[in-house]
Amino acid sequence: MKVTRRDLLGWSAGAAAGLLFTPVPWKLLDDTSIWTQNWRWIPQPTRGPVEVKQSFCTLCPNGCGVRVRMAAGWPVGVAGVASDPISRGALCPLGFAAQQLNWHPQRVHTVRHRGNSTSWEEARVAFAKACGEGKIAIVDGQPGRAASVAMKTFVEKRDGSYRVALAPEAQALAPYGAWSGLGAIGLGYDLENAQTVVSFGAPLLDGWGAPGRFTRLWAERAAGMADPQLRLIQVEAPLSGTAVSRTAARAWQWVPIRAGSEGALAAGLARVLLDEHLVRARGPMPTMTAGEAADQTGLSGGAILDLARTMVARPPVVAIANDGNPAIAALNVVLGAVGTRGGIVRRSKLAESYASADAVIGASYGTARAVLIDSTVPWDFVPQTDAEVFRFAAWDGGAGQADWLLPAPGFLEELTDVPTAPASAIETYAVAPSLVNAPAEVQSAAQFLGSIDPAAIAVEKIIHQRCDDLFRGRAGTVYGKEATAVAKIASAKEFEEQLWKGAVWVGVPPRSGDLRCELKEWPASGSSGRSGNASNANWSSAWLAPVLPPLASKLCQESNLREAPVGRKA
Amino acid sequence: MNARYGMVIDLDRCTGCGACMMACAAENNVPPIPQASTRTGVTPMLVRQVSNGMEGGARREVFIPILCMHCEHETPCVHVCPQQAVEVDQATGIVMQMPQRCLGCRYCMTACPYHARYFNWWDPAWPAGMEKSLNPGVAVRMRGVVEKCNMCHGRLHSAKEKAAAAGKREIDFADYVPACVEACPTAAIRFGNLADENDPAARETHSPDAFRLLARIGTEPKVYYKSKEAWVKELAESKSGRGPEVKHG
Amino acid sequence: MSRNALAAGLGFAVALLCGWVAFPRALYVQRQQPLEFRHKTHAEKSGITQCNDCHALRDDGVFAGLPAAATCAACHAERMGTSKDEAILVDKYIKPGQETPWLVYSRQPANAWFSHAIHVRRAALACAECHAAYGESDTARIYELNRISGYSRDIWGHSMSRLGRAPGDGMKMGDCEDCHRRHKVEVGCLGCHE
Amino acid sequence: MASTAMVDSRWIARGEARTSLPQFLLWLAPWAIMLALGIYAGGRCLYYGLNQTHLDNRFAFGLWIFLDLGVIALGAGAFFTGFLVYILKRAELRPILNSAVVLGFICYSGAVAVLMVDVGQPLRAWFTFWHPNTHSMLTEVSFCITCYLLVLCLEYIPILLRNRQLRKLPSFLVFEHQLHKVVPVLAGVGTLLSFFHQGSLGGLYGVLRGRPFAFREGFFIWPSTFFLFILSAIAAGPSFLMLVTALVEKITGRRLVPGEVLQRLGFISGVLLGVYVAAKSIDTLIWLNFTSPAVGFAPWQYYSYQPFGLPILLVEIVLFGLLPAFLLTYRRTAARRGWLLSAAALACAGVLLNRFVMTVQTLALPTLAFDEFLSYTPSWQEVASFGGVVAYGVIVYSLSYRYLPLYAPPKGENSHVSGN
Repeated sequence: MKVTRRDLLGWSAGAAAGLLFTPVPWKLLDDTSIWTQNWRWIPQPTRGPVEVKQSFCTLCPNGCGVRVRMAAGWPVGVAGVASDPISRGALCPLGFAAQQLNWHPQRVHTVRHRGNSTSWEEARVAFAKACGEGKIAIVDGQPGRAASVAMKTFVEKRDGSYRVALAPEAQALAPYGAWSGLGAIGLGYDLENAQTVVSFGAPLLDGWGAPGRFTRLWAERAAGMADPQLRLIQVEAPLSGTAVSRTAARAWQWVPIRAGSEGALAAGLARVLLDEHLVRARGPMPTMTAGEAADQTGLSGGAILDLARTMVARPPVVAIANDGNPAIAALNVVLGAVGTRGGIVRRSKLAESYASADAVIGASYGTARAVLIDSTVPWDFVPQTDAEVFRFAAWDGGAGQADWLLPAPGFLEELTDVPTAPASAIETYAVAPSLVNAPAEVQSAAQFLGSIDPAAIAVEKIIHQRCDDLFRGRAGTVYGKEATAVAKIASAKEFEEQLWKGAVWVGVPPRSGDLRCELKEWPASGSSGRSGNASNANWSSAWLAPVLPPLASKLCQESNLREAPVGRKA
Repeated sequence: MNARYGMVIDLDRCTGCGACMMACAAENNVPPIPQASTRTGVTPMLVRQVSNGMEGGARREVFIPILCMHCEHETPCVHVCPQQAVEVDQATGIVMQMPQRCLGCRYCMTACPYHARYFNWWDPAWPAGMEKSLNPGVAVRMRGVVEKCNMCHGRLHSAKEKAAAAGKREIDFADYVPACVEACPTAAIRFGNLADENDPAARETHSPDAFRLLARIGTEPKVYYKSKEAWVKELAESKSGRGPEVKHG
Repeated sequence: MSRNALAAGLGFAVALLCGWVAFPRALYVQRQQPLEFRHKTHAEKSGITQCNDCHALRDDGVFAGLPAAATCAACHAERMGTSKDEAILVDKYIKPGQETPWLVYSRQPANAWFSHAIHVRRAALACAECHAAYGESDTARIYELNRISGYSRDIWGHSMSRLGRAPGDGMKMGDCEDCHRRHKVEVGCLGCHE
Repeated sequence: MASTAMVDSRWIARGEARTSLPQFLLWLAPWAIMLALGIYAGGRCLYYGLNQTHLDNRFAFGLWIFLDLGVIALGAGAFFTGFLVYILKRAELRPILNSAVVLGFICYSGAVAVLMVDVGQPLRAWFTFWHPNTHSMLTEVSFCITCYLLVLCLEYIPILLRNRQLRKLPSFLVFEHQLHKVVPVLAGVGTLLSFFHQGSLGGLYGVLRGRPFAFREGFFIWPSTFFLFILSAIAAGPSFLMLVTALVEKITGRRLVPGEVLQRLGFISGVLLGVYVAAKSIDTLIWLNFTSPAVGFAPWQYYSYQPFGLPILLVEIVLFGLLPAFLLTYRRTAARRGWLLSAAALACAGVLLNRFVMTVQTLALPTLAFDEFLSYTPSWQEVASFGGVVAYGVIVYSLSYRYLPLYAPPKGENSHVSGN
């Protein structure tokens, strides 16, 4: 029999009806929608046991305590540690996404020599050769660590030079170091006891020192108070247009001046303070008159006088520079803020005997044959030398132009110790155990040197030694779950164990009078190294994060809150 | 006993550092999409910078963290969603967005006066290997759905589980702290159960300095703000509509 | 007219046949477990009687799921028999310290959050209420993967029509909701979704 | 070619003169290209996601939603004419009925197609029917539009089956005969459904208490916009019908319906438009003086942002409202074809402008004090898909006109039986 068109029509009508009585349409509807809920190309978190571990973030010299949530052995979340006396539970924005850094596209994975990838062996041979041929220099970004000691002993054996790159907070203290002959390391601001703080462009509320330090002080003693216990006066030029920096925006008082006239204002203020006898005559008389200062800063003479009066109205007062500007240091001398409570102080030196450095990075490298730069040195630093440069780096944030680029351990991949944070008034010491196994291809500078000089002491040993010394010093307190005086701790072993568990050793408070700066005449206004204000891009101290975690770049793109840091890849 | 979780954000304490935004994004596995802009990104917690429009020493700026306000009454997004992808959770008062139910019509986004809802314009993606750093407590959202602040419900889950394992009914409140609250270095964001009169946060909502954004609309947000500065309080009710000038990135 | 009806009827029948017989075979792909596992034998021979002897809660209350190779190694550090599965277990997984890539019948997607602690400790539900009597099973049955959704067939349940299912057969959201309704436990979306 | 022409002619209704096949294809070609481009653009949006558009978190609705609201308003002619013919027994409108149905079908199917591209997860769209949120205006819209689209299909089928070739199938004839009996019922159902979704489309914005520019108080659960949308739709629908008819007459150069039909449509349109304008004005006054101030929004602030100044409101009410209402109802102007049609055009423009204001201006205006006034320009993908829908409409209508008796005055009820 012949199948007609009509039959086909009837058949398909029947089939269509029949299909409705099968699971086909309904199951397909259900499964396709489930498919859209679990698209295979969408990354899924790893399944596995979750545990919380404690260590310290060493991306910048402040070394804040971190509580790290680990899933299946990988860090998946970072938070602060409330019991940590340095950070007091606070972290900078970057800290909260630091767990991403180890997978950053710019992570350095291979040894590179002038752009071509090569082996550790090659690098080792080249460096050993350089050591044989001439003087070497090593630059350290976080002085005072066990690794610093390893590096220092290595250069001293070969009478090379050991340099440190100071954090901006510490750079600002350099003049006092020079005038007192104590060196920049070991000095700090006693902000905890200050009542009036005059910041000359220092981003006090935006990544100055450990985020948990001044920001917390400000929040507790100033925020939202008409007459705060801690008066923050921000002297700073406006940012582009009418915008102001975060610190200026939230300060008790903002004094807008012409960019770069911080030194002039400092001189003007000192002049007024002395002329008006607002301070007991101390220190040098600036040559600059208040009038000249007014012209340069764009403030009225009256405004400068008012500012001077406000400054001394609520002592102790301290002026904070954003760079090594000697004029502002001199102003502190005039204010009598040097070596006194609430001013610039000299820390106890129980642990810091290790930290002395030959020179800061500014100095010339003379005839150095090779310069080794530790991964802790900021990315924008390129040594002014034709020596062969060995650059350790976990992330390639522009360090590529060094002759040798050497992959260093990333976030929480390396055991290190955490010395006192820059500009801190109190000495601290902590141990930051590594929580993640570093990839096979990375090596720290200390390990590298150890592989060249068999006599070198391993970092673990040095840390053990320092714990031992601190314990035998019997001074200070250990802040773990609760605070315990070192004197009350039974054994060096117990002391060390506590530190390995994340406790922080805190030294004795500074004594006034330990720091003296005799200054005959007003210093020639030093060149302001970094400009007064670092714009809202300021990522904590510009020191931090060579390469931003993707979430930080996201914050830059998707909100108006921060621009991508200048000169750094976002 | 039903909780009503909410927040009080002290704007006088906010320095606009952005830690809350970062912690929020990390906790909730928000993807860092390179193509995204200020209007196509996903920022469940977004800090906005507003100035009083003055210049020189008289200029004041304030940072306002904007997140889902978890409106209690006539919740705009809940009413408009055609397929119940949004609900006010009875037990917690959290306004809950269900990306797996959402069909991406974006009607809720037009309904929200706070612009606290975000659409996933792109497939989520991370640099190779970085998915290992994803938080296992929160599912990654797919392209084409709306998301917003769910008050770190992942943390609420772990708190519940911990309580259950210990044989307790109620969670230990210390176990449940949203990421932004935990992250704020100045403790400007306080989180609490507004239904509990003894809760410090609940008490703060009664302070004369406390206010809510667009309260006149009558949606009873459970996110309060606090400031002693008059001009900041005026921002709450957008009287003129043309508010103070906003900083552009 | 009758001829039309005949044609239609034929079409109807063919549709039913395809829909109920061919379609399920096409939709699910069958997978073998890496090796044979007998709950029964373990219960009888090794005196492991409680489910949570192997499937335990961690201290933080999170369910550990399938036991890690280490747990198996407690007994199976060396071959305990001559079966080829024993050989696979010991040589392929335990000795090299590899986890056994079990195919989990009841695996839910990442967006579903289920707390064993809450259901077992607080609500005191028996494992079988959701996992049926798999604890007494004498074989590691075939794992069926839904080609489209990527789910295990156990989520939908074995009857395609989902009618007259045995308790513990099927783990769709609706099944959770039914049980919650029966026990009068109110949880919003937030209760079970991430 | 000749043979194809032969085949083609066999499909054209007896006694109907149509242009030659080549000329017809020539006419279709550009539209076909436009449609293809639209499909490509839509495909991109489905495959790559909505990042293909220039929509964003703040401008979550854009050109497409405007298109949906627009065409659905214009498509209202379909149900309303059906309503007039079958329920109110206005037989004189019968000649235009088929054309109305086809137009309605085009508008609604087009709108649904665009919606499927506009949502981020079309494969989950059915959740709306499985887990409906009964409080949501959008649920109401989805249900009504889907159902009404089915109704339109059912209304379209008999017209389709009147095709010269298809009539040859007896079973189809029977089917059509049966369908024809229920058409009045369908018209009734359609009217009901349409009333509801036209309204709920208005409600869509009226309920947004978060958007004081759109929010309106209302009666029972429906905000005033619910009723305004119904009114404006049934006012503009007939005008659109007139325009299309006139356009077809112009293109084909043939008189399709008696002039008084158009006039009658125009009169109905005009009267309704008048009512609408009155209602709209009252609503606007209430909103400006009570609703909006109540939530702290100064009445005039909405119009302080260019280009959405006060003129836009006046244009909508006076130029696109009062004026056409007058022209369509005043005997002297209504008698003049030119006046009649331009008035109809104004009326359509009015309803489109209203939909535009409701969608775009609502989103552009700030709500928080520190919001900016936003702008948005659609991406080529959005524009192309928009064009695709237009092209789709033209093509479907052209084919229907060529092969179906769109304007054929219907013979007696059993005429089609005598057909074979």
